[in-house]
Amino acid sequence: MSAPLLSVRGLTAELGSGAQRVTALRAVDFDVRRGEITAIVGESGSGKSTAAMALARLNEGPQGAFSGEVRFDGMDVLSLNSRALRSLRGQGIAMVFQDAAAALNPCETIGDQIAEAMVVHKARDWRAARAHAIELLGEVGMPEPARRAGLYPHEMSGGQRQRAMIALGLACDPALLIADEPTTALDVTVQGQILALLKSIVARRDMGLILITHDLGVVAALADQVLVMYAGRIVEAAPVAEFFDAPHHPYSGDMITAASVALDAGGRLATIPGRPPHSGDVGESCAYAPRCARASNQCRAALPSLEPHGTRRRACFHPLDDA
Amino acid sequence: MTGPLVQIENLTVRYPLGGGLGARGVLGLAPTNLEVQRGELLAIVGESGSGKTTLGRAMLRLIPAEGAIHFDGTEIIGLGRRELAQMRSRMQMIFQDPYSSLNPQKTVGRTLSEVLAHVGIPRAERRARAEELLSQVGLGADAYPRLPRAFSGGQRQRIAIARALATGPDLVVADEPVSALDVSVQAQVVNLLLDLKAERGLTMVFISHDLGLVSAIADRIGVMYFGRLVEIGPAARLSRSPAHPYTALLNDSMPPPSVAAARATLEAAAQTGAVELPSLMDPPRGCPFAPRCGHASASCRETPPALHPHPAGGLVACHHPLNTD
Amino acid sequence: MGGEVFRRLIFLPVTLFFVATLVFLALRALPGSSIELLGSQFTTAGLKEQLIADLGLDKSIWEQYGIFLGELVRFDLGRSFLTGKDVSSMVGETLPVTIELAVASLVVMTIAGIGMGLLAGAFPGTLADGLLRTVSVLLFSLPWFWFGIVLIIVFVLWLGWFPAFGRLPSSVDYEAVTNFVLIDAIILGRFDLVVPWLKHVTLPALTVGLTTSGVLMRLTRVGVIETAKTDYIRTARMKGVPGPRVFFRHILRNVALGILTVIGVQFGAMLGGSVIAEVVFGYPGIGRMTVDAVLNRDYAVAQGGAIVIAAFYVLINLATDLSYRWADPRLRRGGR
Amino acid sequence: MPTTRADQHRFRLPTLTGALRLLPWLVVGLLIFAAIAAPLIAPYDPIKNVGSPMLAPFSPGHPFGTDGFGRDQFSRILHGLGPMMFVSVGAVALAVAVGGAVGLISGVMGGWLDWMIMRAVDILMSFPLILAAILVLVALGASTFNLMLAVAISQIPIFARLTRALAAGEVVRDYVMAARASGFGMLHVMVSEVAPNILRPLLVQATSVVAVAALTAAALSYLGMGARPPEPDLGYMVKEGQELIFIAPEQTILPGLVIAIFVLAISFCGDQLNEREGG
Repeated sequence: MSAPLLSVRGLTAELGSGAQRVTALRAVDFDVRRGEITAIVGESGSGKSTAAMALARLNEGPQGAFSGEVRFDGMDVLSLNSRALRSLRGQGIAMVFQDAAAALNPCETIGDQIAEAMVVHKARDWRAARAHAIELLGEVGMPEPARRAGLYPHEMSGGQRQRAMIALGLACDPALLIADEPTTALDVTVQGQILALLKSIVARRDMGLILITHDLGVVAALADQVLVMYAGRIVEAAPVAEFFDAPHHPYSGDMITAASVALDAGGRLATIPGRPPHSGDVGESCAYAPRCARASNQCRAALPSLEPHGTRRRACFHPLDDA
Repeated sequence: MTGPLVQIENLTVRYPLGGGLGARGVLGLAPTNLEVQRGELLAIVGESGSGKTTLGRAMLRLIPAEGAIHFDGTEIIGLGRRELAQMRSRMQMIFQDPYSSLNPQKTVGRTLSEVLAHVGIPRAERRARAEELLSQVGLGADAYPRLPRAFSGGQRQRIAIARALATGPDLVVADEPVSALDVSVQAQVVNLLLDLKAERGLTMVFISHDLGLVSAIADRIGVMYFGRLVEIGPAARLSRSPAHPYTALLNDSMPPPSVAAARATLEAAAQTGAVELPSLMDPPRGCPFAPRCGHASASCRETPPALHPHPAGGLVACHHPLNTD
Repeated sequence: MGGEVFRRLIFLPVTLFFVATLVFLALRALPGSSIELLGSQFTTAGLKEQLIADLGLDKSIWEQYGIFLGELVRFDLGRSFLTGKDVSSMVGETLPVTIELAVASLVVMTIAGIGMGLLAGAFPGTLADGLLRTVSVLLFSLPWFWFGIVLIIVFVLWLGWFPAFGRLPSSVDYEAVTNFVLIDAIILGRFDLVVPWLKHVTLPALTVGLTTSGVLMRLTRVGVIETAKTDYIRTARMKGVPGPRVFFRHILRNVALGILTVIGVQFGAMLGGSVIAEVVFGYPGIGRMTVDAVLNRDYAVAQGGAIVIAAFYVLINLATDLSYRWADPRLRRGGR
Repeated sequence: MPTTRADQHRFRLPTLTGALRLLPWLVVGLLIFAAIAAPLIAPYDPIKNVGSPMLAPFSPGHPFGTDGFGRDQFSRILHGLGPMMFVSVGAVALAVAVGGAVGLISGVMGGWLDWMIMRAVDILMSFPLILAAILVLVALGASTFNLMLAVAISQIPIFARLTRALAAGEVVRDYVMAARASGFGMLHVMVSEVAPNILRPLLVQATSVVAVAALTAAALSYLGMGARPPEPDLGYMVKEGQELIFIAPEQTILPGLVIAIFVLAISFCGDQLNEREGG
């Protein structure tokens, strides 16, 4: 097997300042290969978005510090200087944000926003860059791309804006695309179209895709690998078919049950008791223990580590395959 | 008394365009007829801009509307302010965003006791009643003196439910009550609503964008598109054999959490083009769904279909309904 | 957008009508007839009666109002009863003087305000930011008239760099054409007027411009900081756009829209500020003319001055609004 | 490289660090105390010639010297503080009360009433502030009380617009809809739901506007539209002193400096409140 495109080892993130400083991400390990879709799934505060932003060091600064290692295409991302980091952003790693309405500049046409990336990185002149922007808009399935390149974001529908956002990400042929909840803000009938688009792009361009989502349906439709995050850690990592067939971590199992939305014999939906912890809100024990039906004293006293088990990894003292 | 609890006739909402006086209006809700039966859970499903929230608010006369609404036999659109205030206690609403639906300056106790006072509960009993309501929605009496900001989204939604129940309503309209909540908390709040509905014999209108969720919990489902009710019928029938092509599209759009089924959904979605909602400013003459519809004929583009009975039950507004055999 | 412009233009005469009415009523309500105030100046009783008749003060207030409106519609602002001069021509002489001063003040305000705001906004939380913010509060808090006087004491009395009074030295003979010195200098080829005019306008313009720059500075600073936090700036950084380019191309362009509005609003406010500066520096503008007329109970002049100032103010606000609509693509094309 | 710093949220250095933040509050407190206690602590009658020479220099007997009429300048400044505060604080209080009520009604009721009120406000705001105040003073006659009224009237439309914007922002929130769904009337919505939620930002804004009001009032006094001489009035004292700048510049500098210090202190106080409100 080829070397992974992206390799993350022991990634830890501290966010906030002063008394509010929390560890939002703890010792996260994973790999992403070309042509492969990796889904990071979790609830709010699980650290999934923090992890995505950390890969491009977008949340770095006085309010955010990282440790560990992120290797992308042989580069040590966390120690790049600002010039190399700029070159990595856009050319190596691109990102599609959840709320395209806010993430696109309201005062610039779509075409120019896409073209700018090429002007900056590839020193193209504006005319050539704009022409290529129209091609990209066509590639992402934008109807009438030449006309729409001259529109402002507010003149488009939500689905079209998200397509434009994807075209923007593709402008400089990145090897890895990170999509942070790319369909959450969209209507269901549009969501499928955008997901199908992402899938076809990954196949056609042989890119890596990291998909951040809270929706297990989206994971099932798109992903090759699944990473489940809870309270800043990966609790289970598995190939997608095995994950849905037989989840090992009780949290994964509970989430899959809850997502299938069906009434039980008592006329009630399956639930997970309690609520997700705030990021950094956990100590040196299993963060899921307070909500877990299988929790023992061991779970409340010690932290299960993420151990390989066949084709997957899991962090649990009493995994579901243990019967 | 028998008959439906709510009977809506030609309920229509026009939103003013632009500011100022004498502005033109766009149709937020096309003339709609609908009955809500006593004790049922009727779900209204649609995407953003479908008019489902408008219908919910107009049904409770929270926004100006034309037409007629018979609530338990009393027509409420023509009701004066005082009589309407009397009726208000019998119909309540739960809102989508629990961060916006509770007054940030008022303690939970004050919010509840103001409502209790308004429906004539004597001062001496209010605190006990409020604490009883809190315990019914799964919160302790210690919630009473605290401000909304001390609570999580799920807890706030429980408080909002307690407020809605405080007036002792017959009808509760819940507008996307769980979509602002974390996935693992959503089911908890839905279960609470189902329990309270059963205990109190409530009639409930549950507005949602999630056909999968309401298929599981509702008795009947109404599907809205572009300000119009396009299909309504028993929940099981709608999810198994939808009659309106849009209902079918909604059904096929949500990838279920199983790999094979989700991939099939994605295949289907890849086939549909990037077509969007028609413009409110310039509504189409015929069926608003025709531009996206695989079954559309010339007549669909000319004449808007009216709701008519479907052989498998319910009503559908389509010239070429599915699953008629 | 076309409809909105149309609505604003329709609204313009209505506003001006109300403004004129309010001015009329305010001046009629003042205690004591203006004639009494001037009592001692009339030597014969006949002259006084004639003047009252001339001014129409013997008529009922409704009649006076009707005459006033009728004349206003014909752009006839009446005559000063102190000097007998036509008010329209007085306005023609003084309004350009005030506009000149306001434009000069605007230049000072814009350079100082935006300069400080960008600097502070680019480095928020630093010592420079703290100092600039303090300076902006300081400038904002100075009483304009007093700041003007202090400038006179320092630059005129102590340093002797600038003249203290008027718009041009009395020794210069100047036959006005447009009454705008710079325009006349070009038309008449009188470039010798430029330097003396600049010397005279500097202190009043600094007085008005610096005291108003504080507000602009703060809004520019906040605009820069808030814009830097937006998602689309994060997108620009994720595109790999270099820092300076993010600042100048993305942040500034979006902040510029807000700044434009503030400058427009402040330009209107400057007309008010000019009133004070004109009094302090003995500058022959419309503001001083109006204030003097009010103090002397010279109805027609006070009325004319107030209406013209208000009309000018309304027009500037309209122009600001329209240019904002034109500059912001969200409003220009298919806004909501 | 400006942006890298601008877009990363640096630790904020406060404008005035630590104890320095207390300074504006102390200054305001001191000035209020001096204004109230003026009759007790002022060494001389502010209106009468005290038998000293005109334009006497600073001395222990006359800390700020005497003015062109031989009156004790220190006593005149002390006695001028009260009217300045009465005018600026009174004007803002009045403007908040009237403008706030109008804006609240406009923002909550909406519809044609809102449209009418806001067009009226537009018209009132189409005067330059100072011109509006001058007209009011012309109509009412010059006095300290009328000065306060004039400044208040010029600020009413501003507060009406601000309150309306705040109220309109709250009215669309679901808790207002929830109150109406519970059967509460518009009066309850205005007083019990909306008002408490807009009070804080309104009062914070009002604090800053006291500074504007003080400046406007001082400018009007300077133009001779405030208190009638010989009553001590800081703005008019600057005017009187201006005529003496060639021989005694301190006559105009001192009273103006006192106005500036008051406004500056109020502005810094308002600034701190604003910062806290903004989070």
